[in-house]
Amino acid sequence: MKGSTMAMLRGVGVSIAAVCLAVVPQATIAQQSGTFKLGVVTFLSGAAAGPFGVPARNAAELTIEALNGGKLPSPYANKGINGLTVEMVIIDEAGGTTKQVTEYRNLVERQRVDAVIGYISSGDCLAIAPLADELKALTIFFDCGTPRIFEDRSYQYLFRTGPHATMDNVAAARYILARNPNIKTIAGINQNYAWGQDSWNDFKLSMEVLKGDAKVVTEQFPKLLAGQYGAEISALLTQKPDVIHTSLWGGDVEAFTLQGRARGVFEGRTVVMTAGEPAMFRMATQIPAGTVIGARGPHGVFAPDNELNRWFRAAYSERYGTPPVYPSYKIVMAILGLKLAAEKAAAGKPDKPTTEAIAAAFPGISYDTPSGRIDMKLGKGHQAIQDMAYGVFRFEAAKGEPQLADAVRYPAECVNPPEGVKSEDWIKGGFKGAKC
Amino acid sequence: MRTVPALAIALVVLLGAAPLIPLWLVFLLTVAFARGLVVLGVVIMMRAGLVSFGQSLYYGLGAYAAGLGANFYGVTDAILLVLLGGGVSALAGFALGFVMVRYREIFFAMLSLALAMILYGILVRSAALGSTDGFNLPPATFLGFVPDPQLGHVLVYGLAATMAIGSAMLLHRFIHSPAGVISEAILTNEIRVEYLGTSVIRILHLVYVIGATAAGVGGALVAIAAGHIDPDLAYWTTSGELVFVAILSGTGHVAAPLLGTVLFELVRSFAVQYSPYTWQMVIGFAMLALILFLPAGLWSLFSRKPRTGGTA
Amino acid sequence: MTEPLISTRNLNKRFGAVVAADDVTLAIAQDETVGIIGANGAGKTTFLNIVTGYLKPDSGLVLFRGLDITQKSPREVTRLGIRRSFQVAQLFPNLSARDNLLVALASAESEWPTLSAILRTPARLAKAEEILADLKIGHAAERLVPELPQGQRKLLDIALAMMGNLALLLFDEPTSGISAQEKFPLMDRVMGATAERSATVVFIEHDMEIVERYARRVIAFYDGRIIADGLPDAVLANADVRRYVVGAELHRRGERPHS
Amino acid sequence: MGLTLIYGVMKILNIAHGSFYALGAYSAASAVGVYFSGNYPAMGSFLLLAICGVAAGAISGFVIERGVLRPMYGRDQIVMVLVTYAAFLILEDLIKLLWGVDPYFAYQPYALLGRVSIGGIDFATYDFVLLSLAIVTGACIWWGLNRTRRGKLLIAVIHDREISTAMGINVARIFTATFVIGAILGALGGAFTAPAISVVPGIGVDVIVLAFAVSVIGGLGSIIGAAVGALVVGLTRAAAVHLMPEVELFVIYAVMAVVLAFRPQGLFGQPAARKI
Repeated sequence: MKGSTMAMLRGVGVSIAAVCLAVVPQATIAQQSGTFKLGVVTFLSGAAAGPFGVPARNAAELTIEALNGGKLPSPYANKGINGLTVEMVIIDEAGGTTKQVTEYRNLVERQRVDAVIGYISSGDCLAIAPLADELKALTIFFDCGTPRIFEDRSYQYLFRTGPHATMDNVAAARYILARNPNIKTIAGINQNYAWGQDSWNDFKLSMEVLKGDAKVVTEQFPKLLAGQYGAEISALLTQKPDVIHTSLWGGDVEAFTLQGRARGVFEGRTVVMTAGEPAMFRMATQIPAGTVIGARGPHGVFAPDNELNRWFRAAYSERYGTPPVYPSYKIVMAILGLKLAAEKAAAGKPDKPTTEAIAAAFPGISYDTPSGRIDMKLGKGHQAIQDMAYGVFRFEAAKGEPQLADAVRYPAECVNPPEGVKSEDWIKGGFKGAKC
Repeated sequence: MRTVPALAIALVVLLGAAPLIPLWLVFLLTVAFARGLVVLGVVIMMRAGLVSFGQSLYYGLGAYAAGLGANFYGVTDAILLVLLGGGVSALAGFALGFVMVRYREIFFAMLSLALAMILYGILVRSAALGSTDGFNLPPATFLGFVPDPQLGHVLVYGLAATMAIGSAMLLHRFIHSPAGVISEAILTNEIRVEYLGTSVIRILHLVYVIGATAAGVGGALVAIAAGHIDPDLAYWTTSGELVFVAILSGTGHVAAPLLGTVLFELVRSFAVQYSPYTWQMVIGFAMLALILFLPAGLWSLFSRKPRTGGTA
Repeated sequence: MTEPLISTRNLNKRFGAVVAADDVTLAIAQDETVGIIGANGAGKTTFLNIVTGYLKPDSGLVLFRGLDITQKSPREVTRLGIRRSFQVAQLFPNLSARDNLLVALASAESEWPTLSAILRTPARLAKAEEILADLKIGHAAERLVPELPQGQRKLLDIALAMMGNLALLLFDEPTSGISAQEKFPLMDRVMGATAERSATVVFIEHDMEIVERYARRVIAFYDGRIIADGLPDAVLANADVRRYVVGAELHRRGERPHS
Repeated sequence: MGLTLIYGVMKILNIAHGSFYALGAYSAASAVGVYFSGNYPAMGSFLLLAICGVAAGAISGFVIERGVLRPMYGRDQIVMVLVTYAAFLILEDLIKLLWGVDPYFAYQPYALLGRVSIGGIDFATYDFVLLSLAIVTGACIWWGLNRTRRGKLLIAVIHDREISTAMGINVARIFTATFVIGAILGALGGAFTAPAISVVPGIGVDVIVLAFAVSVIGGLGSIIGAAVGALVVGLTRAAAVHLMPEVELFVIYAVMAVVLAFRPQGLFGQPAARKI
């Protein structure tokens, strides 16, 4: 029995020691005023790392270096963020929301970052959102798609420079109907989690509104990262729909393409891949011609031919050997937005603007990015809207590179709900206030 | 039997230290204690030979019970929510217990895993509960008092610490009670226990419910602390992690799981910060080292002689 | 004649081709001391297993004080006061010798072991010490079972069997693994203790010296059948018994049956 | 299959199995990539797949068994699971370091065989080749276990470790052999699936649970069981996908639970008797 008491006390001793250990490094991470410390959270491991996380990480790295070197084209030519060197702290988004909440707190309270840019998973975004205001930490979501964030409540320190997923699917519906007005049957294959379910739901609703007589023949929900779609493909083949909608991403969309192509899923019908763009360079020879591909915004091949974009594509391709994909574009949008807001807040003074000032300066700004203009219009100026584009895949054997033909650009107001309207209600209500 | 006072001292220290600890650590500790409580349940079950690979079932249940209670029934009182989580899991555990305790070893593990995955599947399919995105909980109140967020977290921390160490005390008492020691006896010789006139099934059922309840309470605490829940809480890797922490901590003493969880959370948090690309590898090696050099778990570092019977 | 303490009616049990119990019918009265003999595989242990509810017979009945206990579980049977020891000591290797006894004591006290109270109460500890001293293994109280020598495990196993209410004690080869000079003292103690608590004893033995000295009645099994039943001298003199059982036993000790 | 073999013999539930699968897939994918960049006879790629699977499995299996498991033998079953989990975590990051996070493709062989049409639905011939391959492998294993001397040794070890050691069977070597074979099977699985998928980090994770389900349904340690289990799982999924896709996610586990509840030792496992 005596041993146990000793053990207990020693145990407590050790935990206290551990705690000290944990606190010490924090003391050493004193905040240098010369730098602007930026936390970046994206997937570095797991299935989302390849298609999203790492391209985003790369783009962030590239942009921040250029920023610190003052090499960015105007209007972003001046060094760093308001002259402060940007120091990037990178965290892996893998591991679940509870872990992300912990890590977010560590970023803000242990590492004392000046702002956090990140989050690809909608679940993580939802979990982090309330913390941003609670910890008064400037936070910018660059990719996650769920419309719920700003539709559910409004925030002071939280911003999303990437438009939410609604527009992907609204535009998708408009696009395929424009190409083929007499569609009879539609089918969907989407991952069995929030993103897939929401995407399919928005698309289905849009189709109902835009073409009431098109009927849904089958809706498949393979589980996330299933990788094997034998059964689903058979189901699709038996139903012979005119259109197949899929929001599969990363390895899944690639696997689906390979298996579907081998079994003729793409023949005699249109397949819409709302998140297909990251795959299109890697699988240039595999994606069947005629597949409709989106990039969750006017990114990548849809991006306008402006100076920023020319710089970005060139620099990125040169450094990483492959052209940037939409996650890369989206994180650049976030960084540039932050820079503008911070400098607007500083109002010419050299020192670091307060978080409050930046948060106050950010809402409603409208700025140029490699993928065109962004307006912080929704969610009281905290949620960006952007144009949306779709195109038809074609592989230019001659040039040996993929292209998207018949690209159509939908203005932001056409595919996004107006301020204060929930996406779903907006679609059901017949897209009231849509300016197309 | 000086463990209980020692635990009490530890609790007082932890609560007293609350204002001094940086907030990120407060949160980390809150989660650690909540999970530690779950692991404690796992350990109690392990002592009776029930190794569950589906403890996330009750972890998730507890969390969702608290979440639903808060969002749909407007219960925001932290203590009530914790009780709710524990209660729901206890009930579920009691019901499922009738089936579960008929199985042993790998079959028990696999069956519990299957059950947990079914819950996971259901949660993912239920759009009303936000599917994989889960949903947020409103900030908790305490007996009608609404603290500001920062203070709120300190209070949740206090609650978690109290719950964890409180249960540790109770369960310490349990493992030295007749039922507790008999549950250990069951681990090695069920038939003899039956031949001594005691029902193996009843004891195991009891132990199972204890484990479920602990998991439920822990789940509710995590839900309140993180302010967000999603189906990952019920995913099999969560269960796996719980079992692993349990083994790494060692089953020798009720304080072991709590301590083990705290250390695990710290290691992971710093692994993620200092080697964002290979943190899994770091943890993997840490585990191997532990298993190799501390077969009896972390606790063997502290307890002098290898435990004989329940006398740790 | 008064109702027997325990009786069986036409017990049958087969394991595949092996007949372990073949129409076993017998009755044992209060205060008898019965030795069961038989070569290995004659069905002695199976008989114990059926009586204590560990095995269910293919057909037949087990009656305890006229009550049918054939389908009862070992636990229920034990609760009725029918307790047994095992051929190979059945203990709790993860517990100390003392805790083994404490567990047995606690289960003997109540069917619903308490959750909150402490197991190691002074009273129980004292009792355990007493038993350990009685078994002359007081020094080994703290040791884990695997650290104990074979013989001491056996003693502990028997001690476990003798806890709580005792009506019928079934010993499965109590002296196997016990040294030649230890076996008689052991049996003396056991018999003394059971006599005090007026419990009826049935024991399986290979050791004919033990059988001759302690059994007041001997039952001989062969191929699951009872081939002889009666006073020790009569049974041990029985030709079949000499051929199938005693002979075999003497062989085991490398002696010739003196004709 | 490999999983159930390893379990059957060594009573180890090998979580690292998923990593073997991933390793097989990666090595196959990169090899095929190289292979097709040079112009060799396309059909050779199938041989290549096999080689990659075997090589990856053999090497990683051997290393893990010798390096990680060997020191741990004799520990509790659950501890062994923990060990393999640690190995799994390490391999996951190792793969990341070796291959990075970008997906790899080996689609050439998949399209190579064209497709067959059954009942108006097209199937990739490759899948059938795969299926028959699996059957053949299964048959070989079964034959190897039950009809060859080595196999009999294995079974002896399964039945009683001590006795077989006493009989002078080199249990340690048999363990290594088994584990390596199991690993090879896992890696082969990965290698031959690679052409149909895009090989990305984390493909191992899901395979594990599915493999668990399969082996548990079939009965851990039973080869035929594994085959049947795989069949059951496949058919159930297909049925679910066609009839009610929304349950597809957990129907497998429902089956698993039911099987366990009514036949804990699995459809083809032998119940273990307790002797007193």
